[in-house]
Amino acid sequence: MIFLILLKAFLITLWVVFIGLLFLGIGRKITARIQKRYGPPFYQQFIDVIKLLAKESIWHHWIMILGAIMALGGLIATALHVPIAGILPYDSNGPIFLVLYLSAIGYLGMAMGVSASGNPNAPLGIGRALTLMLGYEIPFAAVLIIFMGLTKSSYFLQIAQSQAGGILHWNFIRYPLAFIGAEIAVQAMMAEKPFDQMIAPAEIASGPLVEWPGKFLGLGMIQMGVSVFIETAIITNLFLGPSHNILDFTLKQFGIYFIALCINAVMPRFKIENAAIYLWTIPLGLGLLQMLITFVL
Amino acid sequence: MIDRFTELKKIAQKDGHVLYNIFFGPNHPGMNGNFGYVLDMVGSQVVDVRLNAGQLHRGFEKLMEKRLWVQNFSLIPRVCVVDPDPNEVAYATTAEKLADIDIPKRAKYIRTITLEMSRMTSLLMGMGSVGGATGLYTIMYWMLSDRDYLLDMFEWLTGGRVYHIFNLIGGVRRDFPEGWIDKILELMDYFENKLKEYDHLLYNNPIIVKRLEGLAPITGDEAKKWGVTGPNLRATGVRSDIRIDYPYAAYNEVEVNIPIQEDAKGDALARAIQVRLEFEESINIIRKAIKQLPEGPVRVKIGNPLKLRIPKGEAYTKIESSKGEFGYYIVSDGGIKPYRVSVRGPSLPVGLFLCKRDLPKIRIEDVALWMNTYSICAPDFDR
Amino acid sequence: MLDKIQKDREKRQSAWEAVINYFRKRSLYMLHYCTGCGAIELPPIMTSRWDMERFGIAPMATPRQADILLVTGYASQKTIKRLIYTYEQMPNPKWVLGFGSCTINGGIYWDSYNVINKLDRYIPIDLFISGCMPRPQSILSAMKKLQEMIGKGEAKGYERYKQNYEWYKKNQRKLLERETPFLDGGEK
Amino acid sequence: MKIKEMLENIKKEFPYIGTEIQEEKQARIYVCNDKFLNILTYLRNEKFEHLANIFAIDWIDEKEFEINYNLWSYEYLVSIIVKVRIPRDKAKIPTALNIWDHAQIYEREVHEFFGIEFIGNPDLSPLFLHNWKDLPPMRKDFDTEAFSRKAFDVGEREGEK
Repeated sequence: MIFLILLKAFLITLWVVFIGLLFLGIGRKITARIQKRYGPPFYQQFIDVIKLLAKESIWHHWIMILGAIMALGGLIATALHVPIAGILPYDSNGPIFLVLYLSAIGYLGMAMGVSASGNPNAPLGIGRALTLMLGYEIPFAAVLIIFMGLTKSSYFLQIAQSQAGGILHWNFIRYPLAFIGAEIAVQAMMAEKPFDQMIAPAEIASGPLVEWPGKFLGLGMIQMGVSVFIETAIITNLFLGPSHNILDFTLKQFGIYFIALCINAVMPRFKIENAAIYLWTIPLGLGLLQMLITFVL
Repeated sequence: MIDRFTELKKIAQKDGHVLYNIFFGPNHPGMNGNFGYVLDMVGSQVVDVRLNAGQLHRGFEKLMEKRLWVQNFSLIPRVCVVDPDPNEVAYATTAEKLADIDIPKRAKYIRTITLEMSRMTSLLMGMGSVGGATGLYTIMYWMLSDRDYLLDMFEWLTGGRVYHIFNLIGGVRRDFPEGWIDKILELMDYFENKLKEYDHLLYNNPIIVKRLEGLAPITGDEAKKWGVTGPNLRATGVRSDIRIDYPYAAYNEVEVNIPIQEDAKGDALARAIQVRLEFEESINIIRKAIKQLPEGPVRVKIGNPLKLRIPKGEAYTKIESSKGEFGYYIVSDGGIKPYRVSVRGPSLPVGLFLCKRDLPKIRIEDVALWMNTYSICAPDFDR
Repeated sequence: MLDKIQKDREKRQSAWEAVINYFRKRSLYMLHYCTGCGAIELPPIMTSRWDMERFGIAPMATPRQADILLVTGYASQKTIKRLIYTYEQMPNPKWVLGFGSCTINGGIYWDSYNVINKLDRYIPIDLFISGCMPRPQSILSAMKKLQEMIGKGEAKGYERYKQNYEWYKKNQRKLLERETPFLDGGEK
Repeated sequence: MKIKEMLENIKKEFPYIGTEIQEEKQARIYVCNDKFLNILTYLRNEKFEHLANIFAIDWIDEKEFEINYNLWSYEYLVSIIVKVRIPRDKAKIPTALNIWDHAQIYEREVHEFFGIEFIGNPDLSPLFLHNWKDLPPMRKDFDTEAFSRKAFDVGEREGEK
């Protein structure tokens, strides 16, 4: 039995990494098209990752390696608890609290790893990332509370299944304000502009990635892909109804990512304090308003 | 803000551990050009700045003394890479003043048109880099690919994309090719339409406005005192333009309406918008110059250029480039080479000195923006 | 017997190299460092007309992440110091492209007191591009050529640097850590 | 005000200067060493507020350096260049830092390239050149080609692999 779970977890991890990198590659192509360019082929991200993993790596302290592995491990552990079209490695039903808790581990690992690199740009970036996390977790929690209150359950699977019965029952139609709030919060989660202060190249030279050579950068890219997967998967589960098969689910995920990309391409980035204030006003306000409409009126 | 800053500085002086250095440049992505600041930082606040200039120093002023008068035309465009034409015109005009050569009217108009085109390429790069520093890469890519159309026109006219080496002592190298004028008018219409798109994406973008507003403001009097010139000075509301005040080429005949903003605050937003207004004005100047374009030759005969001697004397010419006052002071001892050429670059007072006043009040995320809105061009002060 | 094992290992290694070289050539990260005027032609080849990202060449922010170092034009004494730092920071395998005639023999600045003349005395260059400045087409074709060379495993500048480390260091020290003036009568 | 009258006014104030008109909007003022700060201050108060740059000329035959202060008036739209000569072997001159702040950086540049000392300027450390041991490079007796041949080995390829 345990082997079955491990096999399932392994296959899901492969799928998550594959889809994450594919999304990043397609994302590069779409961004290029918005910028009136031809763009790289959609499989470019796979080539990049393989090349980076074969490259020489330099580390200054063993904590760097531990941090990188912990960051990726934390994110994959998160991904294993988000239902993909109802599929989970074991019957966890996608516990919301566990997912929120685990997703922070990724950043903490990253913080630990890059602080050991000794480059001053890296802690600056991590400081921004953690500030931003404070910014988006609160509006996101507000949105989650609505659905937890409605379904009386703290599991993604139940929330997804509660929307059964056609597109009109999907949450993004029934609770549009919450959807917009969550979209903005997810934009920040994926570190897409206007919330990419953490890796701002012109300001802090790519922040945490600054001292990551070769394999570290390769792991970092996989990590980015996985986090894109997780965040789109969460939104899909919350708002876009129950999915019948994995293709359906992936297409919905891509829809979410596509919106994020389009916003990303035409927005400059906020200053970090403006970003946090913005996240605490607009998306949180929308979430609270939705809560008011749903529960009081 | 100021109070917090002084407090931070005090902490930094007392405790060496909280203070750290960031090498902002030369290979920092926010830096355009091979130049660097060493920033002393506390947290994300800059408390002090040291200069790391000289990476682009090629000893131009020395090399020009070693080359013939005409040979120098291949050197001088390289003083400012993004806006090379003002250098050529400034050098040629000064030499013509010394040799008392009166160049044909058509040549003056051609110089005016190429100068404005060069200004447009540089302004496009300047506007785009504001987008680049804030992460709005789309506008940067659009502007740079539009800049290519102008470079194509340059290539058609002069044979070079970036360095044109088009001016000579006594005029310009060649007349407009057939069909060139129709094409450039077409291109001006294209840019006028494009400006609306740029406005939507860049200048009306609330985040850009929010980030630029109130960043590193400077008043008109201060700007004059610190040697700030050109668009940056006009952004403080001072009506000053060398094209009108001390005309060269055909600017005494072509009407120039200097764009001045109402209630100009002199902050980064005013500077960024000033660049956009200048771009619009350049389109108008090119149209007017083409309308008034006289017929005639484009060059006077100066004899064998390799044996060209300029009479003894010295003179100064200043040119309004896209970044400010570009000036060439040339001393001739009557020989076949200049005795001394001194270049006044527009970025030097800002990039090397004003930074000591402005940078220690802002944070790391605004350093690149500060540089881009002042349109600092490293090669012209390194020379 | 031992020979055979050795040979087998080499064979495996070269097969592995051949596979990995394909990925290396299809994905080149270029360091964002404008050393000279040639850098002005880099933005155009990133934009719509030429768009080098379709060949997998993308700009990167720091030397640690980069694969190719572009020396875009003349290198002054201060720049060569940065270039050496940058080059030694980059992880293997790494390649250097020399832009324009300034990197080949000093170009227009051949007699300048602050511009070095032959860049390949200080760091190993894999490919030179002629011209002042090189047009975007020639830069792009040089990139393709470099990709070809990487695919065949010919571009081995970084190994040359390792083998002739002493020689390179000697040249670098002669320039950067001099203690006496080069010319007579040089006192301040 | 015409440039001629303007120069006459200045001459009334400082009778010991020499003047020369280059063209309609450009003039030069020649002044001996120790008085030039007074003239610069006077011009600054007379609305010549923009210091475009400071540069030096090496008159090697006359064994003199000439320091030039390039001024511009936003009010009269006139450019005046103040020229001060100092002996080559005693290259020292008081700083203009108290009149224009950004004179500091120009003086630092002139110091580096000519070896002229500006008395009273707090920071004259090298800015552009790396580890420079030779003569200041912009002096006329510094041979840039010989330096380049010696330092960067122009033309020879022997000793390489």
